[in-house]
Amino acid sequence: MNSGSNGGSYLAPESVGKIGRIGLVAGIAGLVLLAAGFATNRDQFFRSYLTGYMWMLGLSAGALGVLLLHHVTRGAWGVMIRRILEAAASPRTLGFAAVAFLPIALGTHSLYEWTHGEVVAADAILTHKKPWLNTPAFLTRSAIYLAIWIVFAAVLGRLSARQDETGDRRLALWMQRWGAAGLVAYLLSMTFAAFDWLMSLTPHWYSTIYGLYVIIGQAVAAMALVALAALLLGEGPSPAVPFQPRHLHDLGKLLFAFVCVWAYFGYSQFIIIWSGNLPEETTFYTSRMNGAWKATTIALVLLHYALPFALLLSRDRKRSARALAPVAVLLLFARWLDLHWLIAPSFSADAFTLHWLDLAAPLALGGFWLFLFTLGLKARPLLPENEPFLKEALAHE
Amino acid sequence: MHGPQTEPLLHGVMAEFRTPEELLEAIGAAKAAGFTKLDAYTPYPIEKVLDALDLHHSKLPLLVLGASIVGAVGVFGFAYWASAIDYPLNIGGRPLNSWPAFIPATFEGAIFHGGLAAALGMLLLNGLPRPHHPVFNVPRFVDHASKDGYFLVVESDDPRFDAPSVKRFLESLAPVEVNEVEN
Amino acid sequence: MSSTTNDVRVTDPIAQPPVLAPGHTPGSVTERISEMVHTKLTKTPKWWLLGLAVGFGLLNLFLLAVTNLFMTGIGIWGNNVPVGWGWDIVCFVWWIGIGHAGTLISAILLLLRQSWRNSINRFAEAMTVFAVACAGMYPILHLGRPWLPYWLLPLPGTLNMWPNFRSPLIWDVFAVSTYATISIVFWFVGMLPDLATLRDHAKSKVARFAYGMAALGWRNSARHWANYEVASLLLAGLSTPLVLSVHSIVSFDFSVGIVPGWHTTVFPPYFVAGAVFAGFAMVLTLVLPLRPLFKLHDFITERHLQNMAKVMLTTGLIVAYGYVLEIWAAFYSGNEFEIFMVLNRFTGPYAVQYWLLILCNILVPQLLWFRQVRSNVWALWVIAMFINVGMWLERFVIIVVSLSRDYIPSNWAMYHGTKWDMAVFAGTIGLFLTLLLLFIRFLPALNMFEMRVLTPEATKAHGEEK
Amino acid sequence: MTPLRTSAAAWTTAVQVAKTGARSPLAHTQQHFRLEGREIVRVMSLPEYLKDPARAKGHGLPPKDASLFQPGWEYKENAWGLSVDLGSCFGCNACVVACQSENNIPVVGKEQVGKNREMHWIRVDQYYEGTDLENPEIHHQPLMCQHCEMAPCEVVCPVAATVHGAEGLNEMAYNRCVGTRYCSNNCPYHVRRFNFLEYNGEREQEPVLKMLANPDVTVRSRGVMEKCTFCIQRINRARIVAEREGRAIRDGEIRTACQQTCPADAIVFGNINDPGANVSKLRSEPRTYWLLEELNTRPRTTYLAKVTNPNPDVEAG
Repeated sequence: MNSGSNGGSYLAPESVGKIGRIGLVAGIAGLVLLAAGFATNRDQFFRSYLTGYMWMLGLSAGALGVLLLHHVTRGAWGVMIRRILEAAASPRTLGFAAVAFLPIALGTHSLYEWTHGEVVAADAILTHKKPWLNTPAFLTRSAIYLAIWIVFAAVLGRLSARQDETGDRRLALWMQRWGAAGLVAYLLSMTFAAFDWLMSLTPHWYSTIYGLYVIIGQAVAAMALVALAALLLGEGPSPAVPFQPRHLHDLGKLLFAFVCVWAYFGYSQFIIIWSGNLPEETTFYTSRMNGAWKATTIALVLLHYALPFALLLSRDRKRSARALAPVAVLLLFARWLDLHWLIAPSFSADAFTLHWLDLAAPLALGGFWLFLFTLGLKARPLLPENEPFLKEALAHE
Repeated sequence: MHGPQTEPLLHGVMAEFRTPEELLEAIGAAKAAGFTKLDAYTPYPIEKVLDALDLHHSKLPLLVLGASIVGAVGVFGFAYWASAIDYPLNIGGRPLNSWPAFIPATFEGAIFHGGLAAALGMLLLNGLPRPHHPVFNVPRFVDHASKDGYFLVVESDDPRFDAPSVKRFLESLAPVEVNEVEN
Repeated sequence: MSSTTNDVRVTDPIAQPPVLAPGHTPGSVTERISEMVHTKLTKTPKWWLLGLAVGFGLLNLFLLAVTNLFMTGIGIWGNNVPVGWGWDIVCFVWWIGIGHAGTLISAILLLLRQSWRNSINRFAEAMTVFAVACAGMYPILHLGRPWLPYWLLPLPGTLNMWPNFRSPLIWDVFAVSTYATISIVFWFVGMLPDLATLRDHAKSKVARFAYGMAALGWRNSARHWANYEVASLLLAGLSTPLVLSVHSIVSFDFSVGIVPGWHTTVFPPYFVAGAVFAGFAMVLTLVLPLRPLFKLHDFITERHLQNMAKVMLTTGLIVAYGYVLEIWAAFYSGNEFEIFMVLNRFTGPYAVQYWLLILCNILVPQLLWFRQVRSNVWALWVIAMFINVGMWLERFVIIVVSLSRDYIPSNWAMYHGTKWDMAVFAGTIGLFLTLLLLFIRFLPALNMFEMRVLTPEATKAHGEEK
Repeated sequence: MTPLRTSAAAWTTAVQVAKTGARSPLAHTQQHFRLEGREIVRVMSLPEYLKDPARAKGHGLPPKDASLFQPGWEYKENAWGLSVDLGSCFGCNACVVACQSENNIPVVGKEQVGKNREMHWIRVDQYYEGTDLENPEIHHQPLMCQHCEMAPCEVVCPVAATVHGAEGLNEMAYNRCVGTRYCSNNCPYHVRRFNFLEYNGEREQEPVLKMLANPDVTVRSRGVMEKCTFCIQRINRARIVAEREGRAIRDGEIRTACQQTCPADAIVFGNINDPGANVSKLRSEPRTYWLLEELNTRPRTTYLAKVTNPNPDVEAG
């Protein structure tokens, strides 16, 4: 796999470049498919694209959230994976996400019912929501969200780079401060992004935990990604990053915790709406619980919670990158399923839908994203050598 | 193994050390000398001592998992039976099998049983409660075992146990004190 | 942000105060802490006796109030028909929330391997147990027929009926009783080695016997420790979801109902955060005075205070997130009842309580962003008191203000707690204080064996940096 | 039609009012009289009604599939319902008194009323509307347990003391109630009443007073919840008679106490499964609406919106 020892310089192995090239090819192939889809079935294109976009964004945004959390808590667990997170949540990847948002911005009329003037005019509730749900405000807010993430990714990346150069110990403190501010900004912006981009697909329906549900899903995506990256970078006789079982155990525990919290948020929303049984809210679950999407719901619970939960209970599985990898792949698929479950029934409540574009979109966006991610991995040493806690993190048994 | 029907006169021979490092060295030496029935006494858990004595195979996690599953299945089963079979009632138009509402109690049932199993299982596996034990017959043990003393005991059911030679062996390790632990 | 002058003075900007003052050995830690218990009865400190007198006095007020309650009926309280729950449930939630910090410190921080928990976990766990005891009485006391609480348990009885598993109050029964049980178990298991220490160093026969029985024969054997460590981790692993579930289920008591102001999906995480927020405020409220009284500065260092302040700030921000979402969602929803609920909080007859709550829970805690504030014990104590009040007000606003003006305007009515409401609340404070004082006098209030782990001698042996 | 004397000139003699300095709290069962723009009482003018008779219906009941419980419960034989005509009710409160006597409802006195603990199972809400403070428009609305098919009160009771009967009544088992009061909190209509104290103590001790009580109705003790039962004792009596005679219960055979007393015949009770029943006919009137229909509680009690046709001369006067 990785040819040539890194000799403690923690440089990316060649396999990273290979993976990046695979991503690029996949991205181009996906793009061709997307173009074909755009030409033939425009409405479906936008729906599938939104799902793929949110899936891809989750990798970056989730990584940003976990990175911010690491800086705030200064936990040793985060030092080992900081560069992976920085590569996933870089101005490069998030900038790509900003560019990739353009089709959604152009497709609002196809995606969002509240952009239809005549529908809004005939509906008292939508008229009431007009000050919030209108195209200029939507686009402005979207730009702000993306800008916030890019700014924090850039600042943390810069601080991290400066730490590599100067070794100034005060930088750790600044990273903590930016981390605290960033965590607040990320939680708020992502909450409202989730409301705007996803929840407003069914503009009458609302749920206050929705933002947190989307956010924890992104955290799951990010940790699954990290687990796969740990396999890529930590394997072989002279691994690029010396991941010890103990480190992987921490990552596995974090992934396990996020999966549980995802289920907790999902169940909380469900039981409150189920018990209240208010028609204003039940619309979200009628098709998902009793109707055409019931099987999808069951599959989601199994694949996003029950199965990973059972698998991650094992201590041995958490301590090996090889054993973690299948769970991570499963969860990355479950992430897509979760988003499909959130988005697709808004357009087709009465029938289950799965279009080939639903797979082309994540292929295209994920492919390009992967390429950019590997560029990030190659850009700098894979461990922050001047991080004051690095020794502690490495020593960590 | 030991033949006699009556309890042996000695529980073992105990040596006290000043630091964890000395204790670790002593454990290493005792193992090298072929002793297998060893126990150490430390005022706080020391990972390396547990490693040296090979004590990392607790059955507790399995016990707790089992108890949690029993608790969850038990509570859900009961809620279902009580609500849908034994006394079916139309409550607010909700279905008899209101499974979403049974989940919180089910979850608590799992935690309740698992938690009790963890605590009781720990006591059971440790042979507690047992208010008295031969090691307490050593005065310095009582004074220091729960403060700052690190003790090693070669127990009398060790096949190579022979009080005088064990004593001599332990004394060679530069302990604070060596004592025979009477039963 | 802290000023640059501060940074200049500190040689290493990222250095943190130690979790244990330098110079301690396992022996010195043990002696210093067991001395708190092994002091002769006649040498009990005066402040302790005074505190116990106050606590015990209030406890008697509690008995008086409860006697009247049982004899006369809950009509002696202020509850009425739109506002079926008043001080009773406000105080229930307040107390149970306070308990959460203990479990958080002992369980979650154990899982996260945060060594700063070692000196405060025992105290916080005890606080949990006593707070849950206070909380646990309210659901019984608030019943119209408080002699029948066992009907909420799934017991076979002459009525041949079972509880309604669809009711969040039944979930509550399961959650609170599990929480009480597991908290006591966790607390006791955590104390076992320290009880053995007290047994070994007891100066009187009575004490040796009592601690000996309580210690169940613990003898610090490596075989014990092996199972013990596994059990601790398992209990922590179970307590973490437990503590989340308990306050989530308490939040379900409201959120599965359909009262505007109760029914919102963000309640579970927001209640959990509020509980931790309140719990840490209470830990600080108690620890800050105890630290000088028992001269515990070596064990409860500035690091602990800093960290607790940071946890309060974080959880306080999550609570603020909940407030923001509630308000935003009301306007976003276009639901007239939700919008009115928010406006009523802002400008209705209970607006004073609402704005006080914002002051106590949101505005004042923002001071914790400043390092100078976090390291000032007086400021910390005052902020903690604000939060204690604020979290009480939060539950008052959620419960009473929502109920007093909901769907049908003809129902709207005001609610006023009576002197008996206050007497019961004061009484539970008395119970809490009494139990707490007895605890710090007769049981190991600081975790001796885990403090030994923090000494240089132990960290050297441990190989693994904590 | 001649102009009536309006409340602008209600008195013919001048009266003088002077402050005495003394204070006395007023006990009132209702404290808020504005509708706050809510569609609790629905009123329309005659022209509005003629233009769109179903105007007051609003959205009507939410569709059955809005509920997450599928399939729902069915009530195959009798399904009791009540219709209240707001156009007829003029707020005389006779129903309140009738209900009080029929159902052994305690009279709690001024102090308890002052604490919002009156026990009436039915109450007549009053709302004032309009900008003319001197002469507002007044609406009356009798409110009692709505016997919701998907009752929010039942779900939250921990001991299943309030459940649904086979004929769709929301039933209260006093014996089982432990008094958490959650049902009252979660009832959007707040029509449940709680015995905060032993309100019937006096009645229980005095043999003469004991005889005051209706022997068909349980006297409730301290600490339990109670509410309108649709006069279940009368339903049961009719059922026994009908069973003895081997026939179905006839429409009009059961009259609730409030219905029996109402001088304006504003209240009608009956079997809504019987299309010929009076109550069914009223329910199919376009004026019919459900109170807080959007909560999907599916009440068995329905209201007929009020249609006004004021004499323009009176308006001007």
